[in-house]
Amino acid sequence: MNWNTAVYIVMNPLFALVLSPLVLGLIKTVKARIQGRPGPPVLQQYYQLRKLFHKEIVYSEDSSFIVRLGPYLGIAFMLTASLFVPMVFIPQTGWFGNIILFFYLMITAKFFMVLGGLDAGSTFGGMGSSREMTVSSIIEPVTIMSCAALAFVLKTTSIPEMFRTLLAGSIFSYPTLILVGISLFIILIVESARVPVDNPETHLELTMIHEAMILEQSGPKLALVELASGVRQTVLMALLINVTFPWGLAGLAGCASLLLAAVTMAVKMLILAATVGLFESLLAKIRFFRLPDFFMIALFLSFITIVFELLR
Amino acid sequence: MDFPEFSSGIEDKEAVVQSLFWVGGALCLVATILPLVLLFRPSRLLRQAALWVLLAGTGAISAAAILVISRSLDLHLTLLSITPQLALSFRLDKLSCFFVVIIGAVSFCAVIYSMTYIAHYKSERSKQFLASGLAFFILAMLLVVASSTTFGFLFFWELMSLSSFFLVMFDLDKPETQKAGIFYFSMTQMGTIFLLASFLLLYRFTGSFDISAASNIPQWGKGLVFVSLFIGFGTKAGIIPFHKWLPYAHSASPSNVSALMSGVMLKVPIYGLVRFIIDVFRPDLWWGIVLLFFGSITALLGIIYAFKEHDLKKMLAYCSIENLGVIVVGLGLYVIFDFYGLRVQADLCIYGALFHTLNHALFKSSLFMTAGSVVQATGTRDIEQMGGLIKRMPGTGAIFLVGACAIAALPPLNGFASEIMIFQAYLTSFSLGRPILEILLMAGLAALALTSTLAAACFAKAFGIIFLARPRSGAASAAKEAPFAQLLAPGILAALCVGFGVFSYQLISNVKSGMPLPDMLPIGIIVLVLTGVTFLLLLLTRSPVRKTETWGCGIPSQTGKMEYSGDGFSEPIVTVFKPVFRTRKLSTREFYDKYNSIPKSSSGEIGTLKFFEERLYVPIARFFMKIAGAVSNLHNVDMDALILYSFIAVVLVILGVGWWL
Amino acid sequence: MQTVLPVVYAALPLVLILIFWALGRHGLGQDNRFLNLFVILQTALFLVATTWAFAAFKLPLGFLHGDYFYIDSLSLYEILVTSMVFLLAAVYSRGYVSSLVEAGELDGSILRLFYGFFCLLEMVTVLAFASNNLALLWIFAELSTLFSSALIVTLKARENIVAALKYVFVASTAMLFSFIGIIILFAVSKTAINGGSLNWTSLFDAAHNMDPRLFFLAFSFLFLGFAAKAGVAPFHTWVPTAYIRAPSAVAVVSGTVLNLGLYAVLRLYAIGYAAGAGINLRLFLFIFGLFGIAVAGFSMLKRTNTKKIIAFSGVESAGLLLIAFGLASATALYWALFYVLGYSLVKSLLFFSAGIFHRQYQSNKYFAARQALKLQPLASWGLILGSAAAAGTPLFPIFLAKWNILAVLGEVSAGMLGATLFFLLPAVIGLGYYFIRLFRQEPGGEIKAFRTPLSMKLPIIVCLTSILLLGLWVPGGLDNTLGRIVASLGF
Amino acid sequence: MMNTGITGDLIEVLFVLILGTAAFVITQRALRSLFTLYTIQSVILAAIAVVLFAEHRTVSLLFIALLTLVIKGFVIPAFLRRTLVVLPSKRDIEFSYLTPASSILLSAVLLFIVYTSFSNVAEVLFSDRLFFLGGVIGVSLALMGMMVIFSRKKVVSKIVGYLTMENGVLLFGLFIAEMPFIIEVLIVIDLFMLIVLSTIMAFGIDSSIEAFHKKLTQLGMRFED
Repeated sequence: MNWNTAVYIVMNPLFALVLSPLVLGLIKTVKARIQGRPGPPVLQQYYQLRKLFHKEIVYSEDSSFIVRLGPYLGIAFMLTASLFVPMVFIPQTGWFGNIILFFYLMITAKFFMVLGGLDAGSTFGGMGSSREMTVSSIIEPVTIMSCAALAFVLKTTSIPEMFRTLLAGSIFSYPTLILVGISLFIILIVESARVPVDNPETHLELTMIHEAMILEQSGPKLALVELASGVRQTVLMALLINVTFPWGLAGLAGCASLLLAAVTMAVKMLILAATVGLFESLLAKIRFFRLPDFFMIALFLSFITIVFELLR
Repeated sequence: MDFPEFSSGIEDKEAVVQSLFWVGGALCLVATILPLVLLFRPSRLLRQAALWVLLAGTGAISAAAILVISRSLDLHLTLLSITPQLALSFRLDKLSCFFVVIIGAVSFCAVIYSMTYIAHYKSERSKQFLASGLAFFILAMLLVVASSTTFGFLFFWELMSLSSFFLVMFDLDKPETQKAGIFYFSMTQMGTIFLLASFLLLYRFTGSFDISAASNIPQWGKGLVFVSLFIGFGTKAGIIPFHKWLPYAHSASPSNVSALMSGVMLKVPIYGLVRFIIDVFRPDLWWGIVLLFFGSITALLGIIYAFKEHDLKKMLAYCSIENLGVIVVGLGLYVIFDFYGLRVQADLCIYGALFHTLNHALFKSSLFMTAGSVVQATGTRDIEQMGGLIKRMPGTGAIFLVGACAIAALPPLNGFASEIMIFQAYLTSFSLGRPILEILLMAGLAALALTSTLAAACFAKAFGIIFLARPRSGAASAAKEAPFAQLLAPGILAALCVGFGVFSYQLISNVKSGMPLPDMLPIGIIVLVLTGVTFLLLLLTRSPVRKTETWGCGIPSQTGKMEYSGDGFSEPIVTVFKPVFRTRKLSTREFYDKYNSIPKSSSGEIGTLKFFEERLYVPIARFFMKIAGAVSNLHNVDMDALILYSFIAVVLVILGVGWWL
Repeated sequence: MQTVLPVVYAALPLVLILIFWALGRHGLGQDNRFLNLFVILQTALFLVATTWAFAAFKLPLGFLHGDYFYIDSLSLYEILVTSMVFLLAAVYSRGYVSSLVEAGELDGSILRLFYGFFCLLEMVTVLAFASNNLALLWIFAELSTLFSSALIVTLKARENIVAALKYVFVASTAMLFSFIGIIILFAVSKTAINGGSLNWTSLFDAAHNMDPRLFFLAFSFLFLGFAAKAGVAPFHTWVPTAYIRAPSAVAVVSGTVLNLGLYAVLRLYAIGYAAGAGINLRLFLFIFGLFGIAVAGFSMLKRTNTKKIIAFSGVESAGLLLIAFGLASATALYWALFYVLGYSLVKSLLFFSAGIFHRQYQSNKYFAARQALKLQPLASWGLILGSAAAAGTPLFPIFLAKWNILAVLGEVSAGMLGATLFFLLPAVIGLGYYFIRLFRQEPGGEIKAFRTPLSMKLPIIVCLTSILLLGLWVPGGLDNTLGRIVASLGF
Repeated sequence: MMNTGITGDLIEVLFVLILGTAAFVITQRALRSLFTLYTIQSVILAAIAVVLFAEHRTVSLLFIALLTLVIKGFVIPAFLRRTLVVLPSKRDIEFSYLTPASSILLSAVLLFIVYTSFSNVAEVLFSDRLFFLGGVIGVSLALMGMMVIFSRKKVVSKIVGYLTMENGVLLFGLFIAEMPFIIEVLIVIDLFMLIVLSTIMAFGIDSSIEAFHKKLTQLGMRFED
């Protein structure tokens, strides 16, 4: 393992970790502004985390080691997954980056969250877990199809390779990527539990999915869970950004270029976050059982991409 | 037996393998007979001795097979020539030994498991039968895959079917056994008939019973043999629509047997498919498409059915159907890619399918064993009656969790390690250049993706409902941890699941280098390190910990009844897949008067439509029974009619002969 | 030395009949164990003589100038099978008939008659196999109908009379057509042999001079009767009724009568094949064989009576054997003959076990058999393994035979193979379906176990052991004999 | 050679008579007349044998005629009549599957079928047309006997049907080939035993077991002796 990789391994997750509360905060702010409220400060999420880290942990008497272990595993798998999407620069070695493994690592993180939701025996947790699993099951074909579309367009299954290819060309050489981009955007919405799929703001029984599932988590454990969701969102956003607009990504690691790339990425990320916030504000929550229709759009687009690519 | 140094010549190794193989087989046979020796005075000692002998036997055979694989040997052995053409001959090459290892290793663990599991049956005599039947079943399976002739293959295949049939019928007291038995027997026999047909067709074209002799066959014959083989093997492997026996049989049989049936016996038809379709023949494109199509359907429907099931063992059985579907998808893709010369993808698929075969054997038998312990501890198979078991059976629960993660294809465990190979092949199929076929492949890909996350959902539910939260019944709260042997056996398998997952890249590279696969080892290390680091960091916060009741919206003391149930958990997905779970409503009303205005009685029933059973199996069975009824009625007559039959036959013969002359 | 055979085969039973007659109605004449001893003696002597003939004599043997009696390998093989089955049945009767007498189902005064017919049946069956003359064979076959129906009537029930009458009428009306066939064959033989002949040997030697068309005509008439004896559909109708009414020991020995019919068909087919009528005859046999398998298979799906399902299994194997004969191949014939041996043992095993069940439950219906595995373990396993064997499971001889016969069939015609397999399936499933239901009965209350005497267990054990042996090992002597038979029939 | 001359005409007349008796056997309801018809049929058969003897001078034909006359003309009918004593009903009025009229029609069809079936091999198998006709009538007679068996209810009438079949076979034998005499004898003996047995059993059908045994005693037949 050379220094390039070492830097990457440390830096990429850290970048996601640090940036994710900001992204979350920005989305909230954007939404608040559109609703005509001042909204919380952009940095509110950081305060939130600090507060949580100082609170006590409350466990249910009925819970087992699962609920205790879940958050660790969740964040660990999430951060591992974040290694797969270069956010600042593209490393040279290639043992990570497989797009399928990337998505499955995220599922693994989710799997332990779901078990955590079931552990306490609370009805809320059960309901949240059940819905989370449902949504993630039916979005999976879309996800894999988008992966396939990416692979078909860029002729590789490694995410860093994809980015490298993209950097070498221009968006005009891969027009179909716009379609994939829309798919990825939908996946992003779904995976980060946003309107119209989920409503992160409420704990109402009718709408809640993700938030209900983590209801029994508390204190630092909740912070870990929140962080993990944040990282998930950030990483997916990074993927979307780099697929549709990779420029600014550093090909090689040098101190200056790294800094530049990091800033560029952060800016792009914030723009996307604002878009997400806007998007969320424009749409109403979809009924739970209408979700498959919504996902079908993404599936269709990925499929169209593949067909396009095949006929080209 | 003395072991010559492995460094010596190849002949010595062959001799070692040979003697290990024979000794192992003989030990299994001894283990079959031993418990039955004193049938009328059953002795525990003999039974345990038999199990130890069986353990040694499976161990020896596995060792032989591993030796063959590691040294790339190719041995031909003959046990017995009934006549010169009908020999029970064996061929130990890499492929067959791969399956021998699977069977041997899983059986090894199953035998360990049985040591204490068998003890919970009441009747002494039935315990002896179970031990003996187990040994015979294992021996038969081992010899099927080792057979080098179609004759031997079918010979041991039938023995395998028969012995497993007896094992399924073992719990004769249970009413559902009859249904399971009838389904299993009929379907198995149907499968055997198709296999028989294809073997005999092969003989017609090649004039030989040798498996590897099937080279120059006319095209139509090849197709016919393929279809017949596919139905034959598909029936045994539980390929939808030939799957219906599987959930019944697996849930009715003792758990050590279901572990073997699901973990191992289902792999035997896979061996057959691989051997015949890929090793012996040069497959056509449409074979691949057929395999892919049925594999995808099987995988998807299998897991959807599994998800709805709340009988623990039935759920696992449906899940086996799903996994077998995945394996068949791999084989189908291999055929397609191989046909178009995409070497890398083809290799990915075939090795992926084989690896998944191994992996499924490991995690599924581990799951069945732990499930068996759970069923034994709670006395029910209904997961709605369970709950909270992880605190009562922590070992079992932990092992089940590993198995569940593996089967849910979560990295870095082995289930994912093999599924990714197939995904990888799908995703890199862009160089195929056949748009229509490609679109078909993408449909398959979507189905496979759905399958694998549904599996995750399914096992999240299974683990959550069985082991987490509060007990939902008295039996569950009184459950006790299983004895050591029943933890050891699935524990070994679970450890292998982790090992084969984390070291999958290294393992595969050993067999075939240059596969475009991710290395799971660093992933595993990173996850471990990150977990550790987070754990340590969190320790630093030194947050106080408090234990309290689960929040229940203000309800003071919640009971197990208020928890989210298994059916509740699966409800959303069931709703999404409404077309699959069609409900059947039956209502009948009777009236006193002919104008249907004064109701007399009415009855109604709503249930899930068991589509394949009610729309496919039952109509066919009914059709056959109708014919059978008609034919039987022809016999329930007086003498006049019998003479009339003879008379008609005589007149017809006279007519026919006159016409012929 | 050779004269020992006619002495044993023909004189011994007649002497026994005289002894029985002399014993009178009282005392020893009503003592089952005493009478049974004689029968065991006779059947054992038959078996010893036959085995000895195999070992010591150079076949073929001719008696009365070889015109009327003539024993070659095939005959001796069939005689061996027959006498084996009879010996087993005789031993079995020792306990079985006692139990019948105790239960009042068999009158003590009829015992002498019963055993007398038993001995006579063995005599005529063996003599039929030993006949060189077709007409003589016909007579003995008729007599065997007579004696076995007489054995059926010995049980005191009206249904037995009905069953016996069905047997007599179905079999003998068909046999009359056989006689027409004999007449035609005689006429045909006149074209080839000076003065005509009905001797197997002469017919076989002169076969190539016969007109194949005429032989076909003769064969088709001859077939009708022997098909009825062999239980070939649609002349099989007497088989199920006769078998369920007959006492198990009688049902077992009636099985040899089925072999008799098949034996005659085989001989005739061999001649026809030599005469060049092979193709026509093959079609003929295929049609009847397939029809038989189909009828039997579908009938087996709906059975509720143990003995009846065994009977239909016999009909099914008759169909399969016809197909095997029709193949006219050395391999198929070899295994068909092997099948005859194996199936005789399997069927005996099944009937012996069913007999114990009948003594236990006083019924042959499956739903009567409660707690069977507990009360009668040996008979239960006899039925289980026997039905597995009959269904053609490996480890048992029928699997080997079926495999080979079907392999040859596949070579001849793939379509025919498919059709046969299709119709074999319901038969196998029928067996399984029946026995699964039988052994999965609700246990019910306490049932008094029938104490099975050793004499009833012994034949079951012998049958089981021998079929397990034959399933894995074709003894050298058997292999030789079968090979010789096949060669002697000209295939 | 026999088509000309008186023997040929005579035989043709006898054929017609045989067919006539067969038709009556099919339709006759009174058991006693049924037996008489059978006797007549057997006597005609013997007559045919005698006529053939007159032409061919084969001694075995004479023996056959004699045997037929004795066994079928006297012994069997006598035995049957004796059984009639103990039968509760002396008439067999039920018919199954076929009414008498349709039976007659069917017989005609059968005759035609057998005729066409055999016509292909007639030249080879039969020495001339008359013999061919005899053979055809023989087989048809056998089939008609079978019709009697399945269309009549009483076992006794079934036995007559069987006997008719046997006559048909014999007729066929007379016209196709000269059989070794010993065989004929054996067949007749067999026939006799078969008839005795089935007659004995026939009583069992209509009565209880005790009554059956009693009736057997009346007839002087007991199983025991």
